[in-house]
Amino acid sequence: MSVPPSHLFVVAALLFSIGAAGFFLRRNVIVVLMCIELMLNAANLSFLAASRMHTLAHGGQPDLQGPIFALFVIVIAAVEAAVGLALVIALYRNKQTVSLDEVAELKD
Amino acid sequence: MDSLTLLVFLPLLGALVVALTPRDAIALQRGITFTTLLAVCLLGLKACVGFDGSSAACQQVVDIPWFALPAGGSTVPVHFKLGLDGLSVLMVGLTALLGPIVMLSTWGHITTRVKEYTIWLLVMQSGMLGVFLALDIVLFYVFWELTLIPLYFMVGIWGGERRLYATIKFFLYTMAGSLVMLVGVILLIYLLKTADIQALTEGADRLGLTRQTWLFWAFALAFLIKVPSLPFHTWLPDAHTEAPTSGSVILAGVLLKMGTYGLLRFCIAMFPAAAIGAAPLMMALGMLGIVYGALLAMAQYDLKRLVACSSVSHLGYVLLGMFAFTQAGVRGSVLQMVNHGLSTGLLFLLIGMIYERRHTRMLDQFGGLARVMPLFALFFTLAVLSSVGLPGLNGFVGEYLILLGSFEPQPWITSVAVTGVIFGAIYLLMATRKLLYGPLERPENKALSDINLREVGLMLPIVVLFFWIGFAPNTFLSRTDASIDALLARVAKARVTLAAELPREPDHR
Amino acid sequence: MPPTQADLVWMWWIPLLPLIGSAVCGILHLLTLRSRGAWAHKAGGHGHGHDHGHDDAGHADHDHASVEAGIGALAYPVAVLAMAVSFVLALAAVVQLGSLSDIAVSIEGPAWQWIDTGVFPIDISIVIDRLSAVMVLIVTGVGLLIHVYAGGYMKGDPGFAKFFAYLNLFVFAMLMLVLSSNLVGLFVGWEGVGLCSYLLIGFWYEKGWPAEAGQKAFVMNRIGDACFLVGSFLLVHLFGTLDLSDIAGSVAGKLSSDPGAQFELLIAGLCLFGGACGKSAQFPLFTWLPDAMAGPTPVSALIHAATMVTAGVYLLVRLNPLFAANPTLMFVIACVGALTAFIAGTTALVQRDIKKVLAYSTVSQLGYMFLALGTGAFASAIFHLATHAFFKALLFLGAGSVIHGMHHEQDMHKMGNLRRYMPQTFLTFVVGAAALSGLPLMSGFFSKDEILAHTFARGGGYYALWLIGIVTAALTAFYTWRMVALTFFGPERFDKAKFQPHESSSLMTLPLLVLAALAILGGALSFPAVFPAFLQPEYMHDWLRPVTEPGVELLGAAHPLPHSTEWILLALGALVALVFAHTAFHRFKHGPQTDLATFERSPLRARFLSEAWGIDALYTRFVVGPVRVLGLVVAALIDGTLIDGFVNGAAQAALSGGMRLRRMTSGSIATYGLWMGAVTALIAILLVWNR
Amino acid sequence: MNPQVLQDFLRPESLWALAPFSVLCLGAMLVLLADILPGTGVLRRPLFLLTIAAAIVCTLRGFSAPEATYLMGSFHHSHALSAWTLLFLLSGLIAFEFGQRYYREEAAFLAEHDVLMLTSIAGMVLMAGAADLLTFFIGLETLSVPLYTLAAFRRARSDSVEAGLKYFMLGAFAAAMFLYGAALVYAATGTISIEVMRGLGTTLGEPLALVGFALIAGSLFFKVSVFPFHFWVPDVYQGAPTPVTAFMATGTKAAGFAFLLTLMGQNAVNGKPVLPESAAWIVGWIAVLTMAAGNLGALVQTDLKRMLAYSGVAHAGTMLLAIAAGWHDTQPHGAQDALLYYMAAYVFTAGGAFGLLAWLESEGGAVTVESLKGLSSRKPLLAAAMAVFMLSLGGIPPLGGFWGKYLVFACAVRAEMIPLAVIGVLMSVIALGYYLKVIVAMYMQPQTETRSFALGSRWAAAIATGLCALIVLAIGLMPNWVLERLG
Repeated sequence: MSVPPSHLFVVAALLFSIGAAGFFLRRNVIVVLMCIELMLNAANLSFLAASRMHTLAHGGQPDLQGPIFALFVIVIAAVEAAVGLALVIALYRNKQTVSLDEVAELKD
Repeated sequence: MDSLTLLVFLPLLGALVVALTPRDAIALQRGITFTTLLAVCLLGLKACVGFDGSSAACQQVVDIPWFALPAGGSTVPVHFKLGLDGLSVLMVGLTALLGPIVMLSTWGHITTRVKEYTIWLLVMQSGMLGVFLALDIVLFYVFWELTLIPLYFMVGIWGGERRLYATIKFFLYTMAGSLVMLVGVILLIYLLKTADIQALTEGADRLGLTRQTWLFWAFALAFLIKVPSLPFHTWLPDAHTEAPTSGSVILAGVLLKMGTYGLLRFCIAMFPAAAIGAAPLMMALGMLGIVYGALLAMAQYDLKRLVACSSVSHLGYVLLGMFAFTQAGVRGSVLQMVNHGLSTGLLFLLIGMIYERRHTRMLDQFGGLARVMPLFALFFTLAVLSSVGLPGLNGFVGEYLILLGSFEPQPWITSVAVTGVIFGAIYLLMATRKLLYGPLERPENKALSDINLREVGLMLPIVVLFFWIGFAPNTFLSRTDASIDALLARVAKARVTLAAELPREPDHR
Repeated sequence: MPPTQADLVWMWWIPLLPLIGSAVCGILHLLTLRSRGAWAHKAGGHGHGHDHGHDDAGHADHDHASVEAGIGALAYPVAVLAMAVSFVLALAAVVQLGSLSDIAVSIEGPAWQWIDTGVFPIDISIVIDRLSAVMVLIVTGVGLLIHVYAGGYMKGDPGFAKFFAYLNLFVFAMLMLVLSSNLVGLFVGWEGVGLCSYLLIGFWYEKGWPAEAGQKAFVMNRIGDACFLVGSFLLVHLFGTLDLSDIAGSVAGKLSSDPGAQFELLIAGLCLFGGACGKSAQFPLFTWLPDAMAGPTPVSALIHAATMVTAGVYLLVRLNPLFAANPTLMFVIACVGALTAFIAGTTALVQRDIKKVLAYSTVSQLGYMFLALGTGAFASAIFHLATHAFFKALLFLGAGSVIHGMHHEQDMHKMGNLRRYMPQTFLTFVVGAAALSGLPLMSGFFSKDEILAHTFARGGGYYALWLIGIVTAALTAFYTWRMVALTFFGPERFDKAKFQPHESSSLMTLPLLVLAALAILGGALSFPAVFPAFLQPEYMHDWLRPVTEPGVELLGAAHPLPHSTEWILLALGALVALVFAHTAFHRFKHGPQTDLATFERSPLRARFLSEAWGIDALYTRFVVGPVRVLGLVVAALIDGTLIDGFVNGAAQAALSGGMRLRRMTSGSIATYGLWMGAVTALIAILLVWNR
Repeated sequence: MNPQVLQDFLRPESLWALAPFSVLCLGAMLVLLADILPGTGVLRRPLFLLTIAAAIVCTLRGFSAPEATYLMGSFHHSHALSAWTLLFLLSGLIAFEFGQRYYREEAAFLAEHDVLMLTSIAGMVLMAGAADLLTFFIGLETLSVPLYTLAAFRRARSDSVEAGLKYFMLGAFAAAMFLYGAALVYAATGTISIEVMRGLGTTLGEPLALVGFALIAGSLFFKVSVFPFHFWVPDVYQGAPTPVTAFMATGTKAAGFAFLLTLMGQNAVNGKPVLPESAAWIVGWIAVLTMAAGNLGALVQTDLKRMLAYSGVAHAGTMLLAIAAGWHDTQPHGAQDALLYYMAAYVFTAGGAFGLLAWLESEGGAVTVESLKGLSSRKPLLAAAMAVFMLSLGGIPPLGGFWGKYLVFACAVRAEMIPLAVIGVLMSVIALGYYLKVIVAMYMQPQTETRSFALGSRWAAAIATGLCALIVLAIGLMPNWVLERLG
């Protein structure tokens, strides 16, 4: 017995929304970074779900586009995390804070 | 290299040479510029004299492929194509003639950053000549906009105290019009798959009336702003008042004519059907301009602003006659373009001279100058008389032809327009009186010195033309009539087709 | 057989000689400028203080720049010579015309192709028919005399050469006006004389008010000219030509061919009449003429009495069928004429300035001419035009001589008893006065009587006009002799210590004598019909018949008066003139007390009269003021506030829009992200919505 | 399947097609190496230039290569791609040249700077050539990640860091949106290859796909900075080191549009866009709004960098108009040609302009309208160049910018989007308002403030400025030089 793809999509959608909501609402850079990760994983999940769906549709002949995409996403998510954290450190060096409220000096 | 191409590029060449001179070699820069413009002037006049007025065809055509523009499936070749015809010949002559005159006048009032100024002057010259000579609509547009920049700098750098406001206003005002025209140009090229003005003129009546009307107004807007006609005229008094003398002369002498010329060359020649529909409105605009401009002028205390407002009035005549679609009317307005260029140009030159001596243009500062500056008085009176349209001078011929020509189609509008004859006399004579007559009271006026030989020399050609056009206008009219007949023939043809219920939609695409 | 155009080329010299003369004088003037600049500096200090720049200048540098003065003086012979020759040529032309068998014919010089309108060519051509013959002779003849006179009058004026340049130019323009065969050519002259009048009125511009008077004259003329233009366009529209004789010839045909043209003809007529009113100073456009007296007196004599102001009369006669076609229009013209005559007459009664009297009398006499035109007595109008040219020129020149002798004193109250000092002037002036006031057997007597007779003959509403006419005759006699009395009789009211009035030089008196002769004999041009045949009564009528015929036919000739009536009218005219002349003379020969009395008794009425019924004031209040205000309103409100307000408002709107946008750029990442998310969602919704 | 991939990859034409990308990656490694190995630091600049040069050579050769898809249909080589690549390289080159002697305290890390730049260019190439969503995503990240770092390159300065962080945060968010969108599209269509999708037809109309595309579009709009995805632009441009700004303003935008073209920029003649027609007007209106937002925003700026940033937004709007026209354009590659020309002009104009700012900043402090006053008398040539850039940005003939504008509006006109075109041109009147403000300051107003340093002489910058100005003028006078190399 297996979970039908549609459920996975719903979960993914939820994940994405939660991530987005976090991105809009949270002030701590680290937390926001994690929210972004959430969104990326939502994408991954739906990739895999979709791939599963298509696999079933094609009678078990595996559709690998989704998984491959997901793999790449995982890698790049790592890269982004690295760069992001580096930036956070730079920020902290300059301002001794990691709150996004402090990152609003450039504006009209 | 054939003359027309030379005509357009010689000034640019001169500008390049001037650019290479050291900053403070003022005499050299002036010398180069003057000689260049003089050469251009001679070339231009030669071209006009060589022009055969008996044929409506474009003459001395230069045609060099330039590049190709995509236009829906195919590409449209854009050419560097120049040529003279009856509509442009007088304008080219005028532009060429004014060049050296303007340059000579700068001796008096351009003393700082001469190098830049002369460069702009030269660029301006080739831009204006290009506008009148261009036979390719894209080329026309390029030149059209090219003329904006020099004046923008002239006013902005060497202008009066409100120069920045004036120059930006001028630039944006005219730009707004030009850009709408650009859309028109694009559409036209796309619809007719050609950029050659003659071909467009031939092909444009294949467009439906609705399309023609849209295009007509897209172009007309740009030109009406340039003319400037009511209610798009407010940039002109500011620009004129702030511009340095030579800038004003170019502006009044040539730039404004680009508008009226455009109306003839594009709005009427290409979209006759639409033009017929718009004619009453346009003539009404002209009439309004005549009266309105005059009233405006009456309320001015600054001599230069007064003359600027009078331009609105005078160009109202041109608009009026142009859309009368009668022989007399159109001829008159073509001639009136030249007349206005000469008389208003001369007025601005004179105002500049007095301003250089007295550093004010306020009428109440003057009075009785005729006593200390008799020669100045003579020229000023001549200029005034020419622009109030006194028989025997150029102004009359143009105005009379226009009124005569536009009375037939629009008696009422014309009858109102005739009052311009009265108003013109009122404000110009008022200015003359306040400037030249009355007791000579102010000591600083008593000390004024009469105009010198250079100044007389640079004004003389204009005065000669006053009388020439006044007494033998046919010399000039005869060069234009063939083309005008062709133009009117197109209008008449359009009338017929309109009467025979033109198809509402274009027959292609 | 009539001569061809080719062998009439010489006719061109009639107008061209004055033109050339003018050019030469102009150049001479330019040559004198060099020293004049210096003179200006020298005199500039004190010059403008004086009332009259010119003789002050005469003293100012007698020593200085005599060379230039010499050069300037050359202008006089040049100008006079030009006039003389063109007068002779004019005579020759008229003789040739007279010699032609067919009375209808005119002689025409070759035309100058001027403007090619594309529809029809506009030529400048000169044609002499019987009407223009009269005019040409008056213009060149009287003009010549006045030129001669001016030489004395303008002596020593710094603008001596310039003056003659203008004067010659005027003659040229006037000749173009009367010689042209088409409306445009006529208009060229029409405007040309206007210009010269403007320049000459403002000749002593440093005084200020002459310049203003000149401007006023030009503008008021321009009002007329605008009407003229519209009228001429209507004629083109109606007849497709501008040729005067063609138009005059085809009116009748037009009327019969389409009666619908009646209205357009009326309008055209009205417009042209309006033009004439401007030029000939008719009500309500006459106020410029009195002011025009600011010009040198010879100018007043030539332009504002003898020639230019009669251009309107000439025009109406020229196109007489056009006006005759519509009786109402004719009556309007007559009324305007009578009214003008009356108003001006009353005004002349109370003037103190001798030139003002003459000015208003001129207006009044012009009124008579228009009255004549209105009654269809075109020939009478021309007749009066001629005689008036003689005696009014004479009077003006006489007045000029007086003013000259009085060192530029124009107020009659400050004169008196001058007959002792300037006898010749006195004599000639009296002759002129007699002619003007229409004392029996003087030229004015006949011409005025003829007009009144014709008016009477018309009957109906014209009786009233006749009455006004006869009353005006009385006024005329009165103010004329008042003027004579105040000037030449009574106690001397000037300070002999300051100056001795002196007779003018023969240069000035000679023309006076000639004109006096003309003023006496002028009547011979057209004696009343009741005179014996050997006197060739109504000669002018016969002479002009080819021109006036069509008009008279259209209007229908008035049934001729019975001789008895005619005699009675003559007698009445004579009586009125004599009576009022006598009264006036006796009331004023002891000085201006009566005047002063009148002024004290009813200052209001006096002012009302002296200011020409306050019409000028009305203009200022109801025309000049409003126009000026309108200009200000347009400039300030419409242009400044409305249009520019919109333009600048657009710029402002853009800026404030930008400002509003600034606030959106808050710098907060979350907000930016929210925008992105929200709009992406919106796009998604829209896409799904529209699928 | 590996050998097959390898064979496919090793085919000469495939190698040539991918050459620019590979060269760039190789170059990046070499620069890195030169930095590590002792004593080879001096090779940094030559190596960079060499790499660019080599890449350019390969690209030029690529022009003649046939249009084909490589790497199992994930990389599409075309004439246009070479053109785009050329633009990326030039934009990078310009930024690099203006970067010379720009960084004072970061001098030690210039090698990283160069490496990052090369990698980023490589990313752009990948983006432009991407034939499926995955390749594009990899390209996108290869482009973005280095840029985040570059933006924050002056790490001692808080504004630089803030710029980097802002860009990164929003970039990551956009990336997430893209991914999720891609996932949905993949779910709906069962493929990630654009070519295949285009073939599908009706299934593209499914809500799921549409939502996916909307998300993808959103992320792209972010990259090309379109209203209201543009708010980051002024902030980041202002904070980032100016040469990097120049690079972002030109290169990144170009890359974004390159993929937008692959996604939507096709037209009636060669393959409909993947989005339904209803998108046309949505995109069109977004374009117009963008012009409005950009121009109005720029109008009220005094800091030139911000002003140019906003003007960049406005230009993005103009270019988006060409994309919007894609659905009904009757000209094969109409939008593509227009955008390529537009970008060609824009790379030199904006690149030059930002570069000049980078140079002028060395006078000390940010460049404002105030600080430019009297420049024409201080540095006539500099002022002239700046004037040329401004007028070209304003689209005044005969400068490059004009033809770009012409071609774009021509697309709109052909697609019967005339109202949008008219609004667009009127917008550029507003634009002239602030471009003229700069010229007014330089030429028509006297100097009011004196900066702390005199303007340092920089040959690299001077030459770059001169060349940019000349090219702007040249392609304005001879548009065919570019036009003929497009279609």
